[in-house]
Order: sequence, then C-alpha cells, then structure tokens
Amino acid sequence: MTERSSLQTVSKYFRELSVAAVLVVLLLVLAVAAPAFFDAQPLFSRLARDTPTLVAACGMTLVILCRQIDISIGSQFAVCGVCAGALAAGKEPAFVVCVAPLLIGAALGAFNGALVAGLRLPSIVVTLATMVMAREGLRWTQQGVFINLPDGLQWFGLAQRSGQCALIVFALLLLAAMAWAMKNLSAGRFIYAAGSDAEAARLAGLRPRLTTFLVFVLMGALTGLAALMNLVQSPQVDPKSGTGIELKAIAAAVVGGVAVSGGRGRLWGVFAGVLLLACVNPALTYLHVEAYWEKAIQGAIILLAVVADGLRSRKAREAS
Amino acid sequence: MKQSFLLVLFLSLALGSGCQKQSDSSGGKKLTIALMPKSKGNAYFISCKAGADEAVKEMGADLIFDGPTDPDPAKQNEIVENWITLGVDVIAVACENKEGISTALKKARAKGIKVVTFDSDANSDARDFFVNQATPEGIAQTLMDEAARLTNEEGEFAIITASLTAANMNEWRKHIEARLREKYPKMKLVDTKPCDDLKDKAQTEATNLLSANPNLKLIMAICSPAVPGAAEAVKQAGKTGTVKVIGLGLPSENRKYVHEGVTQSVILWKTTDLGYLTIKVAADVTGGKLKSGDTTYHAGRLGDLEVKGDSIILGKPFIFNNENIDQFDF
Amino acid sequence: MSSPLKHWQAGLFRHETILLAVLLAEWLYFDSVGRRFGTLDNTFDILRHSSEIGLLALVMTPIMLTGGIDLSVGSLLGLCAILFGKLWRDAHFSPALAGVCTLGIGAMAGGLNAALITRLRLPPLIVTLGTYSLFRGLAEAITHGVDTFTDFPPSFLALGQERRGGLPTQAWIFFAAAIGIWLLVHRTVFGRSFRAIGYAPEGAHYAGLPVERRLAMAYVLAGVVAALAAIIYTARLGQAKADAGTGYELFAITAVVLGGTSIFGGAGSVHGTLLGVATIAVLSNGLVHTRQPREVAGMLTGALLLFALASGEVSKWLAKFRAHGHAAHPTPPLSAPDSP
Amino acid sequence: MCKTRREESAVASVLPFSPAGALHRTEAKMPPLLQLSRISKSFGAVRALNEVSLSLEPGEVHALLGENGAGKSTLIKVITGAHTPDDGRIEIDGHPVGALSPARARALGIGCIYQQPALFPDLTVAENIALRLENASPARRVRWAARHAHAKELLHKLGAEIDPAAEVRQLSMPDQQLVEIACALGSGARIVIMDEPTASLTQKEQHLLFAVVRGLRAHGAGVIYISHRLEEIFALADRVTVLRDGASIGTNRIDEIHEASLIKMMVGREVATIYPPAESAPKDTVLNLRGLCSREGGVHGIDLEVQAGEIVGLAGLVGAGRTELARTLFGITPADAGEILLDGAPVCIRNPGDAIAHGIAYTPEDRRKHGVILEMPIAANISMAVHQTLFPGMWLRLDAERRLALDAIRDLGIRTTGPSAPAGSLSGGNQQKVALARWLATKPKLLILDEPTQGVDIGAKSEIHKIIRRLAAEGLAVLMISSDLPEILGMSDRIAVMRGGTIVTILDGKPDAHRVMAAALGQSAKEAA
Repeated sequence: MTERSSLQTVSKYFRELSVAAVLVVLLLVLAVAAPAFFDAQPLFSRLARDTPTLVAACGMTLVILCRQIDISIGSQFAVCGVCAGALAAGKEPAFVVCVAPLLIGAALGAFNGALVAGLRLPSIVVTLATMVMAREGLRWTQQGVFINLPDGLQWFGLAQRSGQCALIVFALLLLAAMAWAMKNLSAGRFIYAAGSDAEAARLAGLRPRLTTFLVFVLMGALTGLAALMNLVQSPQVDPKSGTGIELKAIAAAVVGGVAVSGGRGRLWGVFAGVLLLACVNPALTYLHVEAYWEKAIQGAIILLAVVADGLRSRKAREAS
Repeated sequence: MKQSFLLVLFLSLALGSGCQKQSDSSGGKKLTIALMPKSKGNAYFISCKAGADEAVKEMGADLIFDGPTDPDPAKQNEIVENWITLGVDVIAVACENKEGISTALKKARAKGIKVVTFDSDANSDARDFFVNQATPEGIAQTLMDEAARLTNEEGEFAIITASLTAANMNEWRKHIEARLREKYPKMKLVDTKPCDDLKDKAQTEATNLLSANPNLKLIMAICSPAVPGAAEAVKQAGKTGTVKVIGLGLPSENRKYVHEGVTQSVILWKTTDLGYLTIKVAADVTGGKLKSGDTTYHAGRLGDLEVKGDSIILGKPFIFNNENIDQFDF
Repeated sequence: MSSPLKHWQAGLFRHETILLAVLLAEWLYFDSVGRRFGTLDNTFDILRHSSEIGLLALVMTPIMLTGGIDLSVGSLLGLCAILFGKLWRDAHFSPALAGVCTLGIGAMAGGLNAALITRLRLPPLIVTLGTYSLFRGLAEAITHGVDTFTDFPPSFLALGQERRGGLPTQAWIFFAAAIGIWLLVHRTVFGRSFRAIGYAPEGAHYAGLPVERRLAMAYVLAGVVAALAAIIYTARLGQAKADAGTGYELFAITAVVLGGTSIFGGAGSVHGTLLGVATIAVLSNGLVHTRQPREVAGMLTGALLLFALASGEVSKWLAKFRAHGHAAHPTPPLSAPDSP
Repeated sequence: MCKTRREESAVASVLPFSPAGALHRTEAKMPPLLQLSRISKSFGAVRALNEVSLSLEPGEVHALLGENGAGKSTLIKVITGAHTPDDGRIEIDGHPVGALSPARARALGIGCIYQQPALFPDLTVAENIALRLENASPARRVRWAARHAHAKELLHKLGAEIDPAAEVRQLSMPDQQLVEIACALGSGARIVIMDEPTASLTQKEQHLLFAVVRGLRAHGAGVIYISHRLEEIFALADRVTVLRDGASIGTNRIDEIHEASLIKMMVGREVATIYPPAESAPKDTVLNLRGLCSREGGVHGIDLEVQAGEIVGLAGLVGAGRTELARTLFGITPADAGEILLDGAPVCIRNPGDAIAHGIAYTPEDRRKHGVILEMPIAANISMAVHQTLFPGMWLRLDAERRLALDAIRDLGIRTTGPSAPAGSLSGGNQQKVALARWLATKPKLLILDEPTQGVDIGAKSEIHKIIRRLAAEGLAVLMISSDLPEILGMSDRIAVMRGGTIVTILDGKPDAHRVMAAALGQSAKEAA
C-alpha cells in the first residue's frame, strides 16, 4: 500500500523530480570536476544574480497557468530599471525608488492585461507588440546611455554579503509564499481554474477574465520587482538590461513542467527549472567548455526535458 | 480572391508611380551627410554624434544619423541602399561587418556617392577614405601591451567580448592572440566569454571566470558595457587590485571604478573628435578639398592631421587612467 | 453571396481590405513626403530587402493555419547560411550543388521539428523554442562564431544583387514562392487540411485526414524555405555568418499576424501575409526616406499590430451582427476560407 | 457489487418523499420561486428570446420543451446570469432582482447542470465540486480535507463510485455528468436547472438522477428540467412550457396534455413519431468480426456480423464499449487481435484513412468536436472525407465540391443559406445531416452511426431516422449506437448488446426494452425493469 502510494507520488511529481535529478547530477559532476563552483563568494553572487530571473519566472508561471504568455517582460524589465535608476539618480527618497518600478511594471502589465482579457486579443501577439514598442521607445529616449546610481542604493546600503543574502532569502520567501498561495488560497485555485477551462470558470462565477487581467498586472509588478532586485546589485543601470529574460523565464517554466495548454504545473518545478538553467552556463565556464557551445546545450536541455515528458505521456497513452 | 486582385492592382500602381518619378534628380543645394553607427542606442556612438553635430553646425550641412537597432550587417546594408536611393551626397559608416556592407558601399560609389568609413573599416575598394582612430592591430596591440605591463608579462587572463559573432571584435581577438604569441610567451589566455553587449551578463560571466580560474591576473573587456560589468564583478569578489581590469569603454561609464582602483585603464580615443573628424572628411571629400594622394589634411579645430594612403590618422588610441580620466566628460 | 452589395459589405470588413487601405495610406504618405520614395529603384530596394523575411513569413502562414508556430526559422536561416558557406568553401561544392544540399539540410532540420511535434505530440511553441537555441547554437559551434564565408563568385552574388528581366533576381524567386504557397494554401487539399487541423485537430482526424503527415509537411516546408532564404541572404550580403537572420522569426510572425492569420489556427490567407510583409517593409523603408530614426519603425510596427488586431475584433463584431446568433461561439472566420 | 450499493443508496434517497406531497406543496399559495416576465434577448440580428414569461413554483418540476434553437439554452443562461437579457423582469420570491451575474445567481440559490459538463479537466473532482459550491472570495484559505470529505459525501449520496482525488480529465462522460449532478445536489440551490442531464447517462444513472430530482422537489426546491425525451418529461414534470422560435407557445399541467399535442406545439406541425419500417430483406454479409480486440480501445472478443441492408443496433450502457468498438473499427484505436472481414475479405485498419478506403464510414458521438468542423463551410465539411476521389491529384475543384454539397443539401433536406455557410451556423439536426452527408459522399459499404440523434430536435430526429432507413434500403449496412432505447428498438433489425467491452448477446426480431436492459445491466436485471 505505502509503496504503491509512494509510486503514485513519484508519477505525480515525475517532472519536478526528473528536473531535480538532472540538476543533482550536474551539481555532482561539478563537485568532482570543479569544486570551486561551490566557493561561498561566487556562489552567493551567482545566486543573487539569478534572483531576478526566479521572480520573473514565478510571474510567468502564473501567466502560463492562465493559458496565456507574456514575451514583453524583457522590455518591461528595462523600462522599470531605467525609471527606477533615473529616480534614484534624481535623489528621490529610497522608498519611492523601490515602489516606482513595481507600479510602472504593474501599469505596463495592466496594459497587456486589458488588451488580452478586455479585448480578448491573443496574448502572444499583444505582448510581442508591446515588447517591441517598449524596447524601441526606451532605446529612442535613452540612447543606451548608462545611468550612474548614488552609492547608498547598492545592496540597499547593506554590506555586500548581507545584501546578497537578503536578496536570495527574499526571493525564496516570495517563491514559497506564492507556491503556498497557489495551492492553498482560493485566488491561486482561480488561476488554475481560469487556465483549465475559462468558460466553466465563468459559469461557476469565477470571473476568469478579471483573473487573467490581474495575473498580467501581477506579472508586471513582479517584473518591476525583478528589475529592482537587479538594480541594487550594481551602481549602474544598463538600459539594455533584461534582454532575453522572457525566454529564460518561459524556458524555466516549461522545463519545470508547466503545460502551455494552461491549468497544469507547480512553482516548485519552475524553481528547479530556474536553478537548472542557471547552472548550465556557469558549469560550462567551470568545466572550461568553449563558450560557443552554450546556446546549443541550452537548446538541447529544453528539448530533452520536453522530449522526456512526451515519451512518458506517449507510453501512458499506449498503456491505457 | 478579391484581395489578391487588389494586391496586383496596388503593385502595378506602385510601379507606375515609380516610373513617372524616375526623372526627378536630387536637388542638392545643401550637403547631405549620412552617418551610420554599428547600432543605435549605443553610448559610444552617441558621443561620436556629439562631435558630428558640432562639425555639421560649423559648416552648415545636413546630417542624417541612423543605423540598425541591433548590430546586424543585413540591416546596415539595407539602410545604406535606402540612402543611395534617397540620394544623399556622402555616406559615413562604422562597419559592423566588412564584407556584409562592402557590396552596398561599392554600389554607392558606383552611383557617385562618396563613402567614408570610421571606427571600423570596410574593404578598401568600397570607400574613399577611412578615418582611422585606430586600426584593429593598433587597438589589439595597445590592449595587449597594456595588459602585459599591468601583469608584468606573465599569468592568466580572460577576454569578455560582446558576442562570438561580432566581426570587429573577432578581428581584435585575432590580433590580440597574434600579439600574445609573438611577444608575451609567459601569458596565457584562459577563456573568452560573450556578454551579448549586456553589462549584467558581463558581470555574471566575470564572476564565474574569477572563481573558475583562481589564478586569473587580468580581465580584458573589449566591448564597452563589459568593462564596468567586469569591474563590478572583481569588486564584489573582493579581488580589487589582485585582478586587474582593462578594456575599451567610455570614461563616463568607468570613472567610478578607475578611481576605486578596480579598473586600471580604459582604452579609447576622443570619440567626439572622431565624430567631428569623420564629418569634416566626409564634407571635404565631396567638396574635393581632400583627394587621394594628399599627405596632410587640415581638420578644423583638430589642426593638421597625417594622411596615410587612404586613411586619415586621428592618433593612437588613448589610455584613460586614474590621473587623466577626470579631464574627459564623454 | 446573395446580392453584390452584401458581398461588397462583407469584403469591406475583411482584414485584408483594412490592411490594404493602411498600406495604400502608408504609400501615398511616404510618396508625398519622401523625395525619392516612389521611385522604381526604391520599390526594388523594398522588394530585395523584404524577400528573406517575406519568405519566412510566407512559409510561416501554413504552420500558423494549423494552429502551430515555428520560432526556429530565424536560427535555421543562420545555420543554413553557414553550412552553405562551408559546403562551398571547404567542401569545394559549386554554389548550385551547395545550394541543393543546403535545401536538403533545411528539410532535415524542419523534419526534426516535425518529428518532435507529430510523433511525441509536443506543443510547437516549446519544441521550436528549443530548436531556436539549438540551431543558432550549432551555427556558432561550427564556426566558433568567428568563421565568416565570403568571396562568393559573382555568378552567385548576382542572385542577390543583380536584376533579371527588370526585377531583382530574388524577387522572381520570392514571387514564385508566393504563388506556390498561395496555391498550396488556397487551392489544394493540403491547404484545406491545414485549416481543418487548425480549427479542430480531432475533427480532422475523424474525417480521415492524415493529420500527422500534413503537420510534418508544413514544418518540413518551413525548413526548406528557411534554407532558400538563407541562400538569398548570403547572396545579397555576399557573406555568411553564424548570426545571420537573428530575430527574423519575430518579424515573420509579426507579418503573418498583421496579415490576419489567426494565432489559434484555421483562419488566415497568404495574400494577407503578403500584405502584412509589404506593410512592414514599406513602413521601415519609408521612415528612412522621411528621415525618421530607426526606433520609430519598431514602435509603429508594434502599434500597427495592435491596431490590426483591434480592428479585427471590431469587424468580428460587425460579422456577428450579420451571422446567426448561435454561430457566434466560436466565431466563424471573417473571410470564409477559399470560397469562390 | 458496487452497482447494487448504488441502487440501494439511490432508493434510500427516494424513499422519504412522494410526488403526492410535492403536488400538495404546489397547491399551497405562496409567491412563485422564480418569475420571468417578458424576457427578450437578441444576438445581433437574431432574436433568441422574444418576451418569454415563465414561473416556477416551490416544489415543482417545470419541464422546458422546444426544438434546438428554440431558445431553451439562452433562457437558462439568462436565469443563471451567463447572459444578461435585453429586456424583461426577473423576480425571485416575488422580489425583483437586477442584473444577474453567475456569481450573484449562485448566491440567490440558482444551480444549474449544463448539457456539456462545465468542469475543469485539470483539477480534481473534489476541487471541481468545491469551486462550484464554495463562495468565491479570493482570500479564502482552501481546506483540502474538508473539500474531499464533502465531495465524497455528495458522490456517495449519488451512489457514484468516483474518487474525489481523481482528475476530471480521467473520468468518463457519464461520470463527469454525475459530478455535475453532485454539484447541483450539494449547492442546496432552491432553483435547480437541468439542461438535458440524461443526454449521456445510462438507464440506471437516469434512475439515480430522477431520485435526485424528486428529492429536490420534496425539499420545496423548484426544478427546471429540459429534455428531448418526452417519456422523461411525463415521468417527472408537474408542468411543461413549450418554446418555439424564441417565443413561449404555452404552459400546461402535465396531466392535462398528451404527447402528440406537445409535439405539435414544439414543431408547429404534426410529426410521425412512429419509426419507419424495414423495407428490404437483408442481403449478403458486409462486415464480419471475429474475436476483435483492442487494448487501447478497451474492447475484446467481439464477434459480429452485419448484412447489407440491415440496421444493427448497438445497445448498452455508456462505457460498455460501444463507441470504443466503433473507434476500433474506424482505426482510431486500431485492433491488435482478431480479424475484420469486409465482404468476406480480411482487412487491416490502422487509421481512419484505411477505414475510409475500405468503405467504412463513422459519424462520431461528439458532433461539435468530431462530427463537423463548425468554422468551415458546409461544402468543405462534406468534401472532407473524399479528397482523394473528388480532387484527383491535389488541386481543389470548387465547382465539383459545390455541386456535391448542393446535392447533399437537397437529398438530406439540410436547411441552410447555402453551401458556403459555416457549419456552425446550422442547428444540431442539420449539423448531423452534414456529418452524414460527408460520409455518404464516400459511398460506404458500412455506416457506423454513434448517437445519431443525440441533442437533435424531434422534427429533425424523424427525418434522420427516415434517411437511415432509406440508406439501409439502398443496400447499406448500418451499425447504429444509441442510448435512446426507443430509437434502438424502433430502428434496429437486430440488436447487439454490449457490456464490459464485449458483446454479451445479439437479439433478433423486435425484442422488448426489458430484455435489452437486462442484457445491458447483466445480473442486476430486475432493478432495470
């Protein structure tokens, strides 16, 4: 009985476990081949560098669970970062600098959400459009000039190590909180419901379109937060920052087992996905693999993850 | 069905309007200079543009400043061809990729448009003059020599580049490695990482390089966002001073790190002068004041400059360091 | 179809008609403002510059009609370009032979997408997201990013730079491809199947259509045409490098969607896609002629995309008013597929 | 074993109440539970509801009758707040209520069982029920244990053996329907609407459902009950309201009206409910199955013969393997053992393509999802299975296609504006005819019909029956699956009864309902009677 149930859990969490397994293997290889990988300092700053991606991936997970997608977060990220940076450079009080990117992100997200949920336009196209518009608009106004930040802002004025720890802990708390909420709060279940079958949700009185809209707003706010968390890690803002983060986030979610058809997937899987993808690139450096293999290997990993799943569900189909 | 019919109708209309437009010629009363950076939204070229604007104001010419949003030879090529049909008088280009753009530039010259290249050259038969702030060899050697000086000619170092496909940086890397082989046998290039022209990625890459190669002596960042990125990584790793940082970048972006002693030296030329000179040359080539065979050229406020063959020498790359960096505001 | 007036009204609200109006407006505006915009040379420039992305957009159309998407075409263009270069320079193939091989390679790459999508029933978005990185990565790995292929024989470069019979050479290829794909989508059983699959994959299966074979066909075709685009690209620039075609997939998708093809599959047309490509190409070209900075082109394209979608929604509403109330969910396609 | 337990619990839930008691309640004077006055609703130009009035007394089962497209579903959606009416008034307990939203309607005690279960495939049974019953405040903490307990209790009340932790996507159609019913049961709604709840239910589950309905009535709730099956109406309803073309034709007490006049009200004309008689003697064998098995399909040991010109009815409970057998014959879940002989020759069918090539045609159960492609023109739908023959090579021949479609429209009497109208614009019956036309175009030897008249209104139903009979007369071998027992009995020359994935018996001649049900139910035959 017990082992049968344990088997069930295994099959239920197969995806999460398989990703975690791959991650563990990779880490073991590194532990043997390049123990330097686990030195405290690089480890901490590496993790800190990855917190923005994690936050963005959490938001993206919600969006995909809603059977939507948002490829504009890279541009949102840059816009929020630059605005926050400008405010900071303009000697605005710290809390303004911290709140502004969240609000701006939320506003941008609301724009996407309004078009997707309100006008029922396909999200991939809407966000494709807003991505280009935001990115080019920023390039036009900012012309790629860095913004130098005042000294007080980096690590929120904390010491470097404690600042990094703060970021990491905060990101993990956020993840845990969201994971808990997705499982144990009605709001979270509404998101699953809306993604699983919007019409059924409507008939059950759950207002899926409002849910979708709010998820986009949340996505925007989280993007702003991610931008802020990236901002405080260096004394300058690069107006090109955030380029490609949308692909990272989507890839992490997919590798973590979130179904693009909506309604299926868990944040812990996404966490594993983020960690895995975040480890690949440094691993290449530590194992002294030539950099030009990077893209190919990342692509291969994404494919492997989905192919494994595909083969498994195919077996399931044939077994039934 | 209907639409496709309308489409045909539309195309014929387009061509029609084209044919009767053939005749009109460029009424060029005012000199039109088209200036193309490798990519828009790049601080380096913005500071070049500052100088260009200055020159244009001096001579009262008409300046078009445009380029691809991301460094893409195909798009550069496209814009040049658009300028040809637009009928500009002279084109000044910073080439992302020699061959990629030379075809278009040749076409421009065939149409009687003067072509000047700056920052990075095209094939020599594709342009009239090259405003030579520094040849790839020059840059590479300056970088390598500086690196050698800082590390006493021995130890490991790593390079951070924009992307593995950026043509001019690959050129520099080639010459750097050549220089390394012939002059500094005791130095070793351990790794080369791309940063996609993003400061954040440069910082991450540098962090990994530092701990993956414990006895790294120096990081050489050959694209401008990478210099502050690498510096920040070194600083965070607490290796300020033990691991040197040098690279090609703007003073304004690196001043802080240079003062803190994280970055030893930033190598660049006076970008505003480069822009200024480029426009001057462009104007005078069209005006006929500058012909091939000249050996000196009077470039406005820059005074007389040496002309080597078909390239005007702005001067050797300039090394910014703690002493002099505050004198420059770009 | 009852009265010509009604037909005209129906046509009025068709996406393609709106788009055509936008295109004409663009053209007339730029023609009046830009001094040399309307010239034949410029028209040809537009043709030459949009032929590669145009090809990708054309071949993206059948895929999106099946409800799929292919993010890997841009990367595949890069991979094919450098493989073409390698075959010609290192394997000493003649350009013609190298070209043929490249097309074959493109087909195989498309086949990889197809296999993963049909055999394992994986979502195209994810599969091609993977191959998007994979193909580009292979291109960089093979050339180490550094290797650039140049000095192709002029006979080959003519393909991308000369004119034949009054038109740029690649324009002929482009139009041939356009006609071919138009016929494929609108006049053959294959196009029919694509739509059916896009609207109702299961329904198509129950109707005895070879769903997997048709899907595979769409993706393999995409691979071949991406290879063709790679060859033209190489000929136009006279060089092949691993970064060729970066981001082209987004341009292509933009053009297709702008052309009124539904991202959900089923509804859409090749002439719509052509209009989409033309609209974007004319816009970016015209802005150079009116001396607007490049960024504006991007912003306007985005805005145009949203506008087109919104107007599509409006016309759907109007269509609903004419259609039966119960047919409203799901809404019938705006332009009834290939109805004579 | 489990079956009997289901039965008992069902009976238990019936016992305390008697219809008499319910009727007594209705006589007691109190404001109507629900009062709809002159409700109107238009979609674009189409007037879906035209000044419809309806009142629902406490403790009443009020049947709503009408052909497809008469406006029943629209009216329901108005009551549940899914549609907002353009005009008219809604009162509950005599108090007018303003604009209804699904949430508000639920708060007012309105529950609904939709025709196609409106469930979340990715979520568990327990959660599906909970999402329908719990009040929807986002900040609420989810109590999983309570959810599961509650779901278990409700399902047990229904006597349904469904694991609350199972994902709905894994449930069979009838089980999903049961989950729907559980929702309605648990909602404690005072106004319960059931839109063709029996459409996919087996006889026995129907009994469970009826018990639930009577239970609700006895509790003083009002039930609006929609069905095409008149026998159900007469078994359950107190009053019946007939809709036609979006207008209310009239409301009668059930004991004051009889079947014929109801049908007349619905269709607006006399319709023969008698099934067309067999016209031709069966000829030589077309289909011959020997020990057919399909693991994927879940059928085994099938032995069956179908002659040209005869209609073989395939009876049995949903999930007995009837549709599965059809899918196996059609190559969707290919057979992995046994053999299929067509005209005596063994054939191998790996996919629908093969099936079509061998002259097998199949109109699937789920018309909207599999039968036709709603967005595509009628012509395209009809030509879809004959691409090879109609379009030699690969080029479409639109004129030929149009002719084909026009012929079909004429022969089968499809009511439409023209062959280029999207199939989605047709009523259910006409959609079914299009699906039929698609397969007749393939000139099949064997025609498999899966629930050919499910959700089809009476008028179209008898037309489809005539068509089927005519096809048989023309020498086609017909295999007809139906859960509508009278239909099976009326149409079939022979009836093969399935249970547990295989054929348990084949009844010749004209057997009575009891024998069929007995065979279908296996040992618990008496309960079926």
